[in-house]
Amino acid sequence: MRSDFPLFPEQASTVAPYVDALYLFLVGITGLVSLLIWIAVFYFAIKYRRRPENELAEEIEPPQMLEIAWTVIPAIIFVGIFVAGAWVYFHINRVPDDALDIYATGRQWMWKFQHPSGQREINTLHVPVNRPIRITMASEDVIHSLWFPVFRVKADVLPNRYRTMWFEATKTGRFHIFCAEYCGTQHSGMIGWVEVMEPTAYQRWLAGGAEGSLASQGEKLFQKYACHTCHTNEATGRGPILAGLYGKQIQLTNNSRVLADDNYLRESILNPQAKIAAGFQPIMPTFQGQVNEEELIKLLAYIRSMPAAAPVVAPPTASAGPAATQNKGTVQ
Amino acid sequence: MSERQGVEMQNAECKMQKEILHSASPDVAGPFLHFAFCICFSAAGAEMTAIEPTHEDHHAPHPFLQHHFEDLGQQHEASTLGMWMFLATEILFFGGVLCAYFVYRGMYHDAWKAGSHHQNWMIGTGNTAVLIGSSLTMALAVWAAQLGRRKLTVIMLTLTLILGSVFLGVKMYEYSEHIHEGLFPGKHFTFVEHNNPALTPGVQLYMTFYFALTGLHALHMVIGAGLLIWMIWRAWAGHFGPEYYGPVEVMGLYWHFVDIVWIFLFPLLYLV
Amino acid sequence: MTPSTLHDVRFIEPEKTRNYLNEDYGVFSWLLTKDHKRIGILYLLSVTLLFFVGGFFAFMLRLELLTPEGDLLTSDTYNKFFTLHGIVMIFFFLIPAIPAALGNFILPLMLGAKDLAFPKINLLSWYIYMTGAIFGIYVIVTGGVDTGWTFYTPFSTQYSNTHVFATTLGAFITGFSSILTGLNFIVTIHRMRAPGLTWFRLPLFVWSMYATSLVMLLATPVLAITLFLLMLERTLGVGIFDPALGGDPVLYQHLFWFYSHPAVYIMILPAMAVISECVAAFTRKKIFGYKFVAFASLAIAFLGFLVWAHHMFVAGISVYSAMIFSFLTMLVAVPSAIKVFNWTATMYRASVSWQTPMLYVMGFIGLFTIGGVTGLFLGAMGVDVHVHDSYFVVAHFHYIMVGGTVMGYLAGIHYWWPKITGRMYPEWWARLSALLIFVGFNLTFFPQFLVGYVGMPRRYHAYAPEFQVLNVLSTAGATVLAAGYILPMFYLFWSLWYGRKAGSNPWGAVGLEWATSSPPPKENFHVTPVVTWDAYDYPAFLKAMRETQNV
Amino acid sequence: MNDHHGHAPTHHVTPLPVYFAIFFALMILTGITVWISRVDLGVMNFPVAMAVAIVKATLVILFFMHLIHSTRLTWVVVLGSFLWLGVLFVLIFSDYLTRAWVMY
Ligand code: HEA
Ligand code: HEA
Ligand code: HEC
Ligand code: CUA
Ligand SMILES: [Cu+2]
Repeated sequence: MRSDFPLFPEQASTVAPYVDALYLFLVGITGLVSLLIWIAVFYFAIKYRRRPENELAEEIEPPQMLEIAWTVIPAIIFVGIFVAGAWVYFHINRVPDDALDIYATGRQWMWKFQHPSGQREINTLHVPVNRPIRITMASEDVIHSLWFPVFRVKADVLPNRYRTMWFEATKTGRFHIFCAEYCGTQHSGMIGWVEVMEPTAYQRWLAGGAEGSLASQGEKLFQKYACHTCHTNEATGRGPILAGLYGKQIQLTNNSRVLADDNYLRESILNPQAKIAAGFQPIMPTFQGQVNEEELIKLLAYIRSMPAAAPVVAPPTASAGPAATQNKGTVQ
Repeated sequence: MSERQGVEMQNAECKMQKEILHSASPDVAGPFLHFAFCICFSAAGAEMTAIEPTHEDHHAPHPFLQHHFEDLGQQHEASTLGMWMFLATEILFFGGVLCAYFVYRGMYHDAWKAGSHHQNWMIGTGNTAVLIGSSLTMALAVWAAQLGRRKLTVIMLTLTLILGSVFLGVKMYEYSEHIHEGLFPGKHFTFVEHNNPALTPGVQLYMTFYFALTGLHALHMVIGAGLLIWMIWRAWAGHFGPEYYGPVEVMGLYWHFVDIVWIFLFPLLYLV
Repeated sequence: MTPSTLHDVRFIEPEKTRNYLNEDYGVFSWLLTKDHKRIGILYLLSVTLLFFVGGFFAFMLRLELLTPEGDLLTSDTYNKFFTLHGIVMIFFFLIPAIPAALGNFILPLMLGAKDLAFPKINLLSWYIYMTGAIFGIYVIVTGGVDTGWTFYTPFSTQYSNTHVFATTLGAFITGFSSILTGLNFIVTIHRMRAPGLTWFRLPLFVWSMYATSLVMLLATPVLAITLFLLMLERTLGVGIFDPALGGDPVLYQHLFWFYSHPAVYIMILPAMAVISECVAAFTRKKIFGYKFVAFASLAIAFLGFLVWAHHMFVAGISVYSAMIFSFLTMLVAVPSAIKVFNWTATMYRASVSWQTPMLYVMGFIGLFTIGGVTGLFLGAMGVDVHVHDSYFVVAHFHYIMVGGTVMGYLAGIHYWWPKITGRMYPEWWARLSALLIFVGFNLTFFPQFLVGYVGMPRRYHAYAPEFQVLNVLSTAGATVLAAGYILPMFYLFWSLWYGRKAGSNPWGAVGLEWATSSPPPKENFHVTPVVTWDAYDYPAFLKAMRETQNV
Repeated sequence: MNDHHGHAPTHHVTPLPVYFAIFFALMILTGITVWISRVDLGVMNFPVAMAVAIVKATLVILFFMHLIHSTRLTWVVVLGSFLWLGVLFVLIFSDYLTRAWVMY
């Protein structure tokens, strides 16, 4: 048996202190109240134990005030707990604007990570310290859940849908990654390590052998799958111009509008018939089954990276819409 | 074995036979699930409609008063309340699928429109009228039973049964058409075919909900028809009168409820 | 049927030899019985059997977790075992345990009724339950199922190749048994109360059962339809919840938890019902704040329906929706708090007897409080993001379900044992097992809070080595706990023959169930009781008792 | 209290014309739903169809199922079960309708 074992996880992210503070606050307050209850129970049980002289209990009229007090006071405490919990939750979900993008794909039973510069890795994730990281993720099969205990963050990874989570590591070192949602036989083997590095070390690590950035790999795929035959940079193309599309509001044929976020792009590629951009025919073929999750990520990286500048005649789709909401964390 | 025990055993056996007789519920047999459903529902119906002629009764003023009730009023109220409660569970049962239906309707709005074009709204309208008609005859049956008009009760119940069967027959016809067109969900019904505009994933979901909802509804109709046959028999045998008509009333509650479900399904599935 | 006076109803002890147990003989007199008491016993036997089946799986889980490596069981076996453990314990043990076994027996007695409103439905519900359980057993025997008790899609519909269909069908079928039980109870409570038994004279047991029944009635159909859709999806290959075919797996979770969160109150409310009875009986006092406790039950039943998505804070629901659910989660804790405070206050200036049921009551209050307040941790979203699907959650629900409900169940069994069988259990042995259970329980599950917060995920067959110490403690505790649970099997069985004869009211408790002989006669009462007193009216009762004895 | 003891079911007998009137109302409403679905009301089509269905269901419950002459308890059961259904719908849609909201 090991003699050294942790009773508390390391704090290695900016949100961890908040979570721990909330946790300890809860331990304190509920511990206190619980303790009072146990003491009362034992004290009464002993003091008023049945003896010949108290065979018959004393009847006392319950004071109404007392009932109201122990209804209202816990209610106030509980609502306080809610507020604190919601505040921390908000913090956990609100992605900072300058976050570094990393992509994760879950599958039975491994984690695959892709860095914008093109590095791929499996079951290990290298990240720089003191830099907000946003992870965009999807699953190739069942639901998984990406958990970094030392960062106190976790999010379910869903098939066919992108979700994001973020953290900012505050300590260098090597920490656990777990899959927290049951996903089949090797669920407990779907684990890995996150390596938090100094920024310089991270840069060095990145420099080591990638096949070009994600966007440039995506550009190759764009050629390979012949997307460019329809999606040209001219308004006369058969498909909409994709440059500058990301983050815009898109007008659809059925009169509604959608935000062109990751999930929309994903759907447009895998299931183009679902939402048809106004002014176009539903001729785009599906790429379901041809493009896998990782390639999809590359394509998206490429589409996101397309400069918005070139064509002045914006596609009829991308007319209005607020300034790019690109970096605001969308609620997924 | 003592003599008393022997008698006791005989009693038990005799009771068992009666029990079996009484629990035999007039349902249409079917695949297992269907069967389980039927047992569950019609036996529940049997209890609430309180069929058991009392045998171990010491103070029975009425042949259909069960021994653990004080009087017919209590028994009547217990069985109607029981049926209303049961319908409450039914509301949530259908509510669950409907909720899923609404979620996907929101997601696949266009597909839902496309899907509903597979339905023939004229047949649907006709069938709705048939079902509302059966509700009327059911209500009239209760009315007749309340007034103790035996023949009229039987006639009205029979009409209800006939109209219900017509509804089911038409539904059958619609199903066979859909199956013919390859719209019945199954393994062939896959995502890959989605470039067929008639069968995009959304339309597939629509058809799935169509069959799930109408199938569950039809199942309830079948059970209702079983209960009706039995009610007709009881009405024929002259069990009901102003004093005691609870079973018909409870039967009516069930039948009207099934009608209400259809009132919602019709616009949701045919007239999206 | 002449109504009797307060006097003779409560103190009459007719030396009748005939009772519901010896009225009829033979297997069929049991299998075809419509007597709620016998049906209660059928349930008692079946749920207890399934508790040990579930306990066996738990024990194997703990043995596997003794070491970090997955050495005792293969990962597939482990996955099947925790799934079967969860399914058996929840669907086949805990949900029917108190309502269908003890509730069935006691409720009509408490109401002064001859039976439940629909005796045949009552029997039917047991058969439905058994049919479901047979599917469960079939699955266990033929190779198991590995989805977790929550059956999350798309794993359960597309990826698992175990017996998902048979299992969900089993759960689906059992669902109808709890619907029918709930329906029966509600109608009985509304329509079959003895003359004079007004709502505010009802024992709190009845209030709590009423609330439980409401939940059973209104939540279970949604589970039924959800499992129905799941089975449909699995057999026909359609995409209702499968994202690859256009469905939304999160919708499955919504529908599942719409049932399963209220279901946790199906599990705890009956235990609270037992606790209220026992607290009153063993302190000889009216429950402090009777009306508050009564309405707290209804409040739990209602509010319990509004909080389900607190199981889904990290599952991909909208942040705004999560806030609503978190807020409502805090509200549902208030009525539980009210109950705990009132039980504790009842002991103030009481006459506390240390008999076994009271020991369980004290255990319940302590452990339920821990389980409940850790529920607040989980309801606070910021903490839940970290501890969701970790052993912290496992510890939370075992504290409530084992520390709370199973303790309540045992309290109830001991409390009503003399009524059910006419014999007393051996007090000393019972106290010993209560102690073993309390100690073993805490040793098993307290370490799990710690290991969960440190970061051990649940449903893990093998785990990181630094979690080992706490897991060893937990396994050790489970051994003690097992001993504590096996012991009552022996002494209760023993007491059937050698236990002291109980008499109609061994505890000197108020309540109509104690106003008839033990075991009760076939139709419960020798004379129809007319109620003229409030629940737990101990002062009047004891005074009257003294008088009768003096006469 | 025991409001049930000692009386046989002397229930209200609804006069026949009421039944027929309700029947015709239901038929007409069915016609209206079908007609509405043929004309384009834009986003209003669906709410109108549902409103008509709700009216029809209400009529059936009140008159065919005799709710209008039933005890308070029955009213509570009926309204209660729709309330619960409402809880299911409202809270599930509280998720789906706010998912796309952007967080600042
Ligand atoms: C009987 C069963 C039962 C009961 C009664 C409860 C009761 C509660 N549960 Fe629990 N719960 C489960 C069984 C139960 N739970 C199960 C089985 C799971 C896991 C399912 C799975 O994923 O497999 C679960 C999971 C679970 C989660 C999800 C965790 C996750 O997966 O991330 C949450 C989150 O909010 C939660 C919260 C609560 C709350 C707030 C209560 C409240 O009702 C508790 C209220 C009680 C009290 C609060 C104690 C009494 C109060 C006092 C003594 C007052 C004193 C305190 C103060 C004033 C501070 N539970
Ligand atoms: C009523 C509900 C209930 C009850 C009573 C219990 C009782 C126990 N549970 Fe259970 N548990 C659940 C409901 C319950 N559990 C649920 C719902 C889950 C989640 C499942 C899922 O994730 O899907 C779970 C999961 C769960 C896990 C987590 C598994 C994982 O996530 O990997 C563990 C681990 O320790 C555990 C342990 C125990 C123990 C030690 C007991 C003990 O209290 C049991 C003690 C009883 C005995 C030990 C029986 C005594 C008899 C014998 C020992 C004889 C057997 C014969 C031989 C050994 C030959 N349970
Ligand atoms: C046969 C021509 C064709 C090909 C090949 C094609 N597309 Fe399209 N694409 C279209 C048309 C037409 C539309 C607009 C109609 C619609 O929304 O489906 C479109 C829409 C889109 C949109 C949504 C844009 C918007 O404004 O709504 C994206 C993103 C997209 N395509 C990406 C791709 C990618 C990536 C590929 C290659 C893997 C690809 N397309 C290949 C024709 C094509
Ligand atoms: Cu992936 Cu668990
Ligand atoms: Cu919950």
